Amino acid sequence: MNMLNKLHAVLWSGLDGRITRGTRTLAKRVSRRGFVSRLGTLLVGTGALPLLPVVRDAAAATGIPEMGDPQSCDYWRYCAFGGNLCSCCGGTHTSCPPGTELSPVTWVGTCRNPADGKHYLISYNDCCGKEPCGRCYCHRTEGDKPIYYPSKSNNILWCFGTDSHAYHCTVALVLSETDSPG
Amino acid sequence: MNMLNKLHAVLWSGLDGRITRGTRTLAKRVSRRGFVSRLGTLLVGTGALPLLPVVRDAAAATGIPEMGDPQSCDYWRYCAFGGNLCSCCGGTHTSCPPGTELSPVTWVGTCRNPADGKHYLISYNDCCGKEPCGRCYCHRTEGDKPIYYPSKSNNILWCFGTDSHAYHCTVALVLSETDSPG
Amino acid sequence: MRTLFLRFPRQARRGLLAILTFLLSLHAAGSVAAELEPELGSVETMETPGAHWFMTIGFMGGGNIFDADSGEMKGRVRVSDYTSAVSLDRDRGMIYVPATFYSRGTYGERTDLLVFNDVENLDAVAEVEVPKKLAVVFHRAVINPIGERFIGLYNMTPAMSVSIVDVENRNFVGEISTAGCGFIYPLPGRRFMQICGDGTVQVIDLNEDGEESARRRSRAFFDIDEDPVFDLALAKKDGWVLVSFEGKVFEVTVDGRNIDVSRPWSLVTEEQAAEGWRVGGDQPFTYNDETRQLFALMHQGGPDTHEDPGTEVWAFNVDTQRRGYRFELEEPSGVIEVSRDADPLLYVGSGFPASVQVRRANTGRLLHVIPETGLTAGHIQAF
Amino acid sequence: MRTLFLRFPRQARRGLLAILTFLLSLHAAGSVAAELEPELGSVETMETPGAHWFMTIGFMGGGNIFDADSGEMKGRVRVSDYTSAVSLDRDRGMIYVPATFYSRGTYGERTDLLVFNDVENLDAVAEVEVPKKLAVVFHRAVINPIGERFIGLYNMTPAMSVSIVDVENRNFVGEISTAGCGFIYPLPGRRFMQICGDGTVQVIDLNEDGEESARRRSRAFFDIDEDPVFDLALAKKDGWVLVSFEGKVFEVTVDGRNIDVSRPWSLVTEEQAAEGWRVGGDQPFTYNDETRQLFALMHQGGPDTHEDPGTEVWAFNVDTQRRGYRFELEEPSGVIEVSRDADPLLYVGSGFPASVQVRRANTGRLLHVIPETGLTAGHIQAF
Repeated sequence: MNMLNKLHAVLWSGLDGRITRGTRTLAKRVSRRGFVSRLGTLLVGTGALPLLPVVRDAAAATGIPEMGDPQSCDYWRYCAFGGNLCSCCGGTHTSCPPGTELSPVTWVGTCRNPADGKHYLISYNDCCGKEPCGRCYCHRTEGDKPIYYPSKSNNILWCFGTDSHAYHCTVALVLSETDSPG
Repeated sequence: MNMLNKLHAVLWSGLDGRITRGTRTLAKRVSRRGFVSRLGTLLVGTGALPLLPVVRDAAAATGIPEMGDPQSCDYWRYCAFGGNLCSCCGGTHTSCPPGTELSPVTWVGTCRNPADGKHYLISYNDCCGKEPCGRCYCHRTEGDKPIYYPSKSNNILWCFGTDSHAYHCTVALVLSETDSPG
Repeated sequence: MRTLFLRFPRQARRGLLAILTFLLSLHAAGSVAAELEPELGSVETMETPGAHWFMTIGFMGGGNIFDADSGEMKGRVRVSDYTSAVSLDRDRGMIYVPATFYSRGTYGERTDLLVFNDVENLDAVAEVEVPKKLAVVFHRAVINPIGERFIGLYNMTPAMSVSIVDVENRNFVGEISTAGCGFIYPLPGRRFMQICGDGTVQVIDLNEDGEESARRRSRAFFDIDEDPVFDLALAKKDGWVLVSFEGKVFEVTVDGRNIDVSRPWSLVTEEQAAEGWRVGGDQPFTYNDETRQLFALMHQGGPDTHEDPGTEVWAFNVDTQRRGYRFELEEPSGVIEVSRDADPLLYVGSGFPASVQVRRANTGRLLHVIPETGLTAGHIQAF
Repeated sequence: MRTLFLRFPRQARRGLLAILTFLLSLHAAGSVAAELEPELGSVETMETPGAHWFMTIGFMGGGNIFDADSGEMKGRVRVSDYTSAVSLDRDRGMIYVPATFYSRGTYGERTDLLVFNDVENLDAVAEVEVPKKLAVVFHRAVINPIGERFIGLYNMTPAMSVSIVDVENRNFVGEISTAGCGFIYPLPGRRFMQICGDGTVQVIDLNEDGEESARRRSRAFFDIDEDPVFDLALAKKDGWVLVSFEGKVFEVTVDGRNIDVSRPWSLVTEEQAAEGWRVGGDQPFTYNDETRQLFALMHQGGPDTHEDPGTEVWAFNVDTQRRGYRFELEEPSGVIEVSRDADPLLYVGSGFPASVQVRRANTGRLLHVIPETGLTAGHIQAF
């Protein structure tokens, strides 16, 4: 059990048994190389787990088949995610929380949808202009590249082209189907 | 064992045995009613404990007899202290760290000096103009009064009369001998 | 190097698709079967906060708004490093935020403001500059409405005063010196109460222009050295409930020009007091005037432990002046708050990172725990 | 109410005593036997950082400066929320800090600056405004000196460029577009290296006015998709050492117009690679050019785990290309740094709140642990 898992266990032990699922994502360090966390997103890993046993409706505007919980870091679209899940911050997996601004410039990942076995190109758009939401921190590095190759790097605050580059949270939009993991 | 003690134990267990002394001060909550902590001083309680077994020289300019470690929250002058000990932040118990400004307006406490058994009036001057130092958080409430009685309240950021009221840390100056605990 | 930036003008779907086509043509990672309409992001709006909504404010997470029924976060209102409370105006659809900014973060030029955030978009729509005197005390009662049109802001330099802002005309009205008395506890009409270091409370009336029109003091009913009242007062319809360090409960009722202070009763029996039981915490007690229930965080400790967190929650009825339930907390908590409606929820904050227990106030039963409400518990402000 | 504020003009001892007398006459809590000279507070100055000093920067604690020999904090240099590294200029006694501020904290008007802090007083003495393009990547190489007089600042909008500031004349010189290549890795003379997404490095020369005078690329020596080099490069006298995700070590040597890239060697044997051992972390490796030792945080994991923290520290000699010691960490760490002198100390950061282990670099022996270096480990910048 690593340090963050221990921390988590101590902090929430006994309070609510349901809060223990998802702890494995805690092993993911606080990152964007620490920058998002630096600005306050260190409420590590497992995120604001659902309080109620409802399956959230993640039906995409695109009409592609969906399964999974957009408030969980395990959700398939988040395979190259880095930051706070907007779905825990007053937004959804495709919409920014009130009063923030959707960044028009993004990094991308290629994720496999378990519902149809196909791969999709995912755009990770930061929602900008407020301090970090601080909930449901999620950091996955599938296909992540170094910073000098920005389009595939989630270690950058992608608040470009917005009024403020303060980072709040991130959404995951399906752009297109793609044949292979890129 | 309360939560913060547990946290401390988990975080530092095994790293360095010497770091365990002083943990009882952890029971003191992160405060100035949370404000100092809000601004970043939540590196709870026990503080940056001395790394070396030296007895620090706390000889006062006043020439009064002294004993104790000014980097420890237990040090006698800190009986009504609230904030970060400047002695852990690049200053001493009587001097501000470089680049900060000594607040000319303070709250006071009356503390008993164990070296001579006498009581002294202590002025707690905040050092201002930088973000909280974040080390050696110390909160003691002996004689502490509510905020509407400011001169005896350590729940106020006492950065008045300084260029900036950003809180960095606090020193403890002996003002005078006094006959009884006030 | 293959650049792969997506640049799409906001809400300009056509632009996006054009760029997307370009992008996909560049995307060397595999051929693309692009039949799909690409998803466009959007930005949510927020409904008017319900009776079971609250905001957490503290170290990090400052301004996060939650619906205690669903457990979901609804949004975040921007606060400054020095903001310790906000004021919700349901009628105007505004959240007023007192804020202090420096041009260089912690230094440089200081600006003190009341920022108007519209509830729907949780965005700043106006700001009124106020004297650079906003108090830096972490306390709920640094901001409150006074009457229908004014907001009071508590100043401390360390001289104590109150700035008045007209939220209808969006301008600064003036400053009222309140030497020796602190905070803004609103009363019916254009009137507010303050607690004073000499053991009294003070009531100040504003005229319709927001200027002071009357001021008077109660009798002295506590001694600052012997047993001061906490600086946290609890709202009732025609006054405020005060609690002393030793657990004495005073009801202050303001009726016309009369300030009545009730004979105190005690939260602790003599036996409990002998066992060391006392109130304590950062936000140590709370009150619902609909059900006349008072909830206190209790711990066992000596004098000067008025900020120690509670190990138990005790629930009282202020009419019968008797305790209902008590329960033990898994972890000590310094923060308790209750919703203001007739079917109240009780919020207990603790932890690092912090979470908030949502309980049925009538019974104390735990309904659920909202995780990640902030890094430290900070304060909970019921809406 | 008895007011008891101490107001003393800075360093004006007489004023203090006058007020103090007044104060003591008011102090009702007991009669006073005041023979004592009251203590006056003061403000420290800081010496020039030694070879064993470092700064932590991360979430909170940003800019805290420590002496690893004594374990004491020496002071704090002010940084902005978006600062990720600073540049120490021992000759001029300055610490240069790239900083971005908004007039309203997280919104409002943006200002990007290079702030000059004098080492002695750790206070801002000058600032140079630069284009509002400072990169928001948490990385050491966003700022570095170029030659004796210039500071390079890495921009990303997301277009990549470098702003040049003249620290002698304290003015902004200009901006150099560096499309496809990132960071500022200084080389002897007025010259710096960048790492490029096409698998090359780029070297740019400045003339004596700080303008670009030459630019050239190395051969392509890595593949961004197959096995990219980390964006963290390690300084050697005439070039930089690069490490790939799979642990290949390249030495880049720049000699006149020639950019030589060595044949790579590997941090892991085939057997270790088969066991899944690989480099990872936020600041995953470090290098001391005096002793030619490279230290890496190693963990067992699959592809794409290049940011996972290390469970062990491995120490290598880059001349023999062989490993010296290895040791296991109590808690995984993502941050390692070594001092730059001939008798180096090794710093390993971890924990929440964070602490830094100080170890003898030659042996790995733990000397002591510096607690409370920040809330999260963040980065460690050796001075």
